[in-house]
Amino acid sequence: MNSQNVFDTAGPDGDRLATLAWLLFGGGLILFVAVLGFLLVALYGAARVRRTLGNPRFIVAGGIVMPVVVLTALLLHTLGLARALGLPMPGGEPPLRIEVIGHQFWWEVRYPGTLPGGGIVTANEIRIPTGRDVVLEVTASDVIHSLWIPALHGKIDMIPGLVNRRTIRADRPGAMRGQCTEFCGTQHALMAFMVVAETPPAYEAWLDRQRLPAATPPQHEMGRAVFAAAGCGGCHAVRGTEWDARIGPDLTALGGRLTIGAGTLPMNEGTIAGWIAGAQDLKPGNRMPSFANALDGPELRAVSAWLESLK
Amino acid sequence: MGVAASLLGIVIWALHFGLVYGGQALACEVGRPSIVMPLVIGASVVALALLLVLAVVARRSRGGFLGGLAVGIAAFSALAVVWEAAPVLALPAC
Amino acid sequence: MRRFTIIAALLLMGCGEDPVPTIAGGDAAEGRRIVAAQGCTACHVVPGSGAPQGHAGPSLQGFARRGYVAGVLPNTPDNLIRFLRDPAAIAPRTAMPAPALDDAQLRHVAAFLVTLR
Amino acid sequence: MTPTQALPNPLPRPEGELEALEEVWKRPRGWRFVTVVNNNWIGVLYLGTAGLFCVFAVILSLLMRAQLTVGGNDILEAGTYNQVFTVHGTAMMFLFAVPAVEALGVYLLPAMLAARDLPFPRLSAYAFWAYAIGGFFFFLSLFWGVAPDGGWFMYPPLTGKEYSPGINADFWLLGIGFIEISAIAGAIEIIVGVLRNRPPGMTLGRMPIFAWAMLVFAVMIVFAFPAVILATILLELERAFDWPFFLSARGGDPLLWQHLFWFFGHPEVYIIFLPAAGAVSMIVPAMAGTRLVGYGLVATALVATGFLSFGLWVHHMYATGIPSLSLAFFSAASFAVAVPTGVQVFAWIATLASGRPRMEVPMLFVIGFLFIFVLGGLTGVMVAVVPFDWQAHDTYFIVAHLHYVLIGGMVFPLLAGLYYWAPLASGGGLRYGRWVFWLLFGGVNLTFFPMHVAGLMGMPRRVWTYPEGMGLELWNILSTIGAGVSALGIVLLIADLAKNFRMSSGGTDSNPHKAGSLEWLPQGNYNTRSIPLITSRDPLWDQPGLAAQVEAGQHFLPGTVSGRRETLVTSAVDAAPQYIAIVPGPGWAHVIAAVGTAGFFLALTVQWVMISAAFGAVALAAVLYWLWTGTDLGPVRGPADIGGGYTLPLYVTGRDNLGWWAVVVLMLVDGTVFGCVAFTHIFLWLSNGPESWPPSGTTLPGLMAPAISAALVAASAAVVMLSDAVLKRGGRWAVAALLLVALALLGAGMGLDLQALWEAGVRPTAHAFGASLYANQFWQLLHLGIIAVMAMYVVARIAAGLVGAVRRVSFDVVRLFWFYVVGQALAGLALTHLFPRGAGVA
Repeated sequence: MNSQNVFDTAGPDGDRLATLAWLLFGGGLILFVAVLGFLLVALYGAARVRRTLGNPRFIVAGGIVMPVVVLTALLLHTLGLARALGLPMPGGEPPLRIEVIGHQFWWEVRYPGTLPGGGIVTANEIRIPTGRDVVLEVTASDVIHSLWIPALHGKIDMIPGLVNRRTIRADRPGAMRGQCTEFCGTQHALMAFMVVAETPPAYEAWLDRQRLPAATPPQHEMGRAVFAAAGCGGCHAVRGTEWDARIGPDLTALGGRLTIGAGTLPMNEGTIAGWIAGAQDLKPGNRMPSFANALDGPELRAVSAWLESLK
Repeated sequence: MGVAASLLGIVIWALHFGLVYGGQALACEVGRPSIVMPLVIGASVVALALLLVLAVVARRSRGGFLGGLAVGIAAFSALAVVWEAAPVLALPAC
Repeated sequence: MRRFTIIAALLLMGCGEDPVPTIAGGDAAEGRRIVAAQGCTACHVVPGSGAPQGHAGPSLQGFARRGYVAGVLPNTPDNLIRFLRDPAAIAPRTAMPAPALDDAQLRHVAAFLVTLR
Repeated sequence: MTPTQALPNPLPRPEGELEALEEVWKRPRGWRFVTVVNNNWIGVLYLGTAGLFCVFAVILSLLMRAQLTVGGNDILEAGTYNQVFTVHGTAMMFLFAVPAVEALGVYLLPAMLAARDLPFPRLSAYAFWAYAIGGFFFFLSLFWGVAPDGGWFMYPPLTGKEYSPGINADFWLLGIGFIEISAIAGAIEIIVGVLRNRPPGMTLGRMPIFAWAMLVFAVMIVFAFPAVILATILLELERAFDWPFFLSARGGDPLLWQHLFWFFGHPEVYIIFLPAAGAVSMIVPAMAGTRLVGYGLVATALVATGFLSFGLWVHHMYATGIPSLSLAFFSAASFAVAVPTGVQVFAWIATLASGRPRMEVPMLFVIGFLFIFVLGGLTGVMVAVVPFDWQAHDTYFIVAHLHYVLIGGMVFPLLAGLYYWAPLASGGGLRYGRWVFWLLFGGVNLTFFPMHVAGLMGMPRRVWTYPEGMGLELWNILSTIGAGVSALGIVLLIADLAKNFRMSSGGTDSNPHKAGSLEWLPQGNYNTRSIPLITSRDPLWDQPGLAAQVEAGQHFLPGTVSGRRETLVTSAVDAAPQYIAIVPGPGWAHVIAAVGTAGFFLALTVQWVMISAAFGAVALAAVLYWLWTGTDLGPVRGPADIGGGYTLPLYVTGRDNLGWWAVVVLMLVDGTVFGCVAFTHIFLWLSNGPESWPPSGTTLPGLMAPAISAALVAASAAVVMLSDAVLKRGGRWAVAALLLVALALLGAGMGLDLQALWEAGVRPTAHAFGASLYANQFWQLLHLGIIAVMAMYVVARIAAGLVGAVRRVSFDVVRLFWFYVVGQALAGLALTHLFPRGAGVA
């Protein structure tokens, strides 16, 4: 699940890029061996062969003709590939649109049109259906970030004031890791996310769950009260409650996500508690304060239990 | 002939590069993608013709070392011009 | 080579002086894996695992030498497992939520913890 | 040619000739050593300082490797790690790589060209001191925790005031200031030196390849550095005065920085590589004992690499969302630049094949260079392929690639050069070369090869840690071990230098490698006793007895004719003798100027404005003193016989004068900066869209005011022309008065434009439109200030009787620059007032 390997692909474009990489490595290896072979012959070869290599025509053949032929072929191949990468899936549904906004140091993910007059908002996790083109519309709220899901496609930068698009498609269900690849400040290293590809019915079911507002059964009333008293709603939104701030991630379905802290830790009640208590220990420099001094033990357990129950 | 001729190849390449890159960016910005292909091909044909003339003149003038340098630079420039123009045949303008 | 063997043997004997404690049905290696997968480092410094390391809870460095679990129960394997199963039942004011682990997993975790000397 | 026949000067030489030469070129002793200006001493100091900074930066890299050995390590915390990698990258690029190759040129060129010295020794000494002082403080910033932490590429908005509120980013922006100054000073020195200080007979076609490489290197600096100069000015203006060039909310564009930075940053790689390649082209023939095969091809390849490398800056921006056709242009341009590099590699192989290579230490490093560099070049072609780069970009694959290219392409040739040329600077050679080579060759490959794998397994760059479970552990451990091995190699290299390197000019055997180029002639502080007449590309092979002739004083200018330091100036293409230039000797002025310059920038960083101004004033005063006493000495004596039937003047004015050439190069630098100002304006216009440029609510002043401004500015040039005519007829006070009038006209023209813009309500802080216009104003007013200083300087010299109808180099230089400033001002007016108006396209 933690794989971020370029060759561990999950979709057609990822496959194409992996194939391209192998092609380049193969070609590069041949050229490397050839050049070193020439060098060895030049140093230790038979006198007759060395005389051939010592001719200026050898420079023209090896230094001009060979690279021109090889690189022209590579250029044509690349151009063909560049076309293929942009093509929509033949006969497929219209692409699904998902907006991803980079923040220092987390990802806001929006699904426009999934709710009347808006869409569900999650964080640090992109859920997509398999077998369908998905257009990621990416931008950033503060500094430049870059979105990279090596299993599916290459990077696309998230630049404030600019919306970039990258079309991805997963063929097979599964979870894969992605990460920010443009240096974005102190905790650039801890700005990861998960992509979960699911079969279309499973995806629809997930979407339906996400559409529901947050519920607070009686056993979690205390957690909700702690959330209110600690001022968490000053930064976070929980749909179905009075809190609608957009500074930090939307917590409506926090417990259903795979990680907390943008890929820093696995998601469970314990790590939620640890994150709330010591966000600055776990990821120094991120914008969430540590609440260890503000909450006592039972309060911390109550609020993390409530948040964990939101799925 | 001489130093100026050698530098001329560079100038032709630079103008071609600026025109192709800048022209494409401008055409896309103002919403006229259709002019990109004729612009790039036209500029490339003109650049290649100029480079050819330059190389022929430099060769005929027996400019010695600098003449050879002029021909070589024209050749490298021509290669760059051809390669840089090639993508316009394969990719959408904007 | 022979000198090497002797040194190695001495080193092994050194380890042997302090028998590695065990808990029936618990596998320390598996426990270490669970601790990592569960993200216990969110609150505890765990020897041998890297950042991120939280300080909301006590460090687990030298846990096996600690006298009490949560300052309440004598540090025996059974008490440790009891505490891990539901910390608040033992220490009502604790900040530690109950880990979502079954009994077998808790045994592994405990087996790992008692190796931390 | 037999030794006695047709040599420029006959034997025996007059008594005392050599002693007089030695006396004039004597090195200052004791604590006065800091006043030394001789390029062979400054070159060694320069190289040593660059090496020291390299070691500092290597120490930082070891810290990083230690931190990354295992995932989740906590040797360095995130904030510290970011400072460490930023300083490592910045120092390696700006404080090591460029200065080191520049130093190599400063050290070797006079010897290779058999020149007494390069034309502006004080300029290179000044550049060295400014760089050395500034560089030390740059490293010290780490200890105060104020080192820059935004990456060596410094992308805004992360490096803008909002996200980098401390002075860390300012340390980078201003710290780079003196590196820029010293790089450009060095470039001027090298361009003019290579073109005008060659020995008679060394036509362009007979220049050593290293001189070709340095010439291309210096020309590239002239065109590449202006982009980063402007970029740093713009970002500092944004940080200090809130002019929004890069803030999208107010019409700026973060990508503007990336275009400017990489327009510098990509050629930078070749700026570093070409001199190293030039060095290899000198070492390979000497080690193989044969001529370089394909000299013309190699020279052409150097020039082609130089200019083609300007066409691929977007290569670093493939993921920024630029349309795929534009990316493909740059991808193709990246392919094109690979070809001339291939030509050089095959030329070296052909040369080795046609000779009898000796496996000495320099040769080992050359082979190591070929191995590492070819691998780095191949991964370079890979990342030129857009879709592959989308995966590799900003991962450890790139870290591996760039270190293969830079260590292979620059460090190994530099070490080959160190072991090859050490006998030139040191009495004895170095001894531990083979061990150093194998440790470094093994260490570098072990460090960086695994990074290719780590990158493809998903390890991004610039991360202070990585999680377990991504499979990165093995590769990182290997890299750290490799770093340790490399460090051992470096320690051994330092030991070798400490034990076996003793600075002296020349050993007993002046040509230990039996090479063919002129630096292996017998050397003194004055370089060669006499300046040889050259008839081939490999004079020491083709002109038997040359060393003895030169040593005996049988070639040109065997002594000093004026009793001062002199160097022979020849024509740029054919190297025909033109005149004897007097060059300055040791002095304090340039040292004080360097301290002032470094102090100016450093004090500005910590916002001590008054202290900074004081330092600036000291620097300016020192520079003026140095110009006053060291330049435009006038015809101190009449034409002198240098031998071979040449009687040359010691003073020329006009286009043949070296100062004129230096100003022309400076104008190219300035013009390129202005070109970048125009690019900024046009780029932001494109990025905002024509309809919001100017933004609604902002209007430009009417055309009347700029028209008057243009007329005043143009009139200023006309008055300068008039003053030239008056000077020719021997006028003195009238010239001074006319210059002051011209200055007033220029000032009035520029002031009027500024006032009109302000009164029309355009403000630099409101929107990028205003910021861009005021950036143009800033650049023009900076030139007004420079012209004001220049004009007052000439007026003062007129008053002192140091400028007249004959002695007029100062005047000519100022006049030339004045015309440039006027032309630039007119272009600036057109950019401000005509461009957006005329651009109602679509």
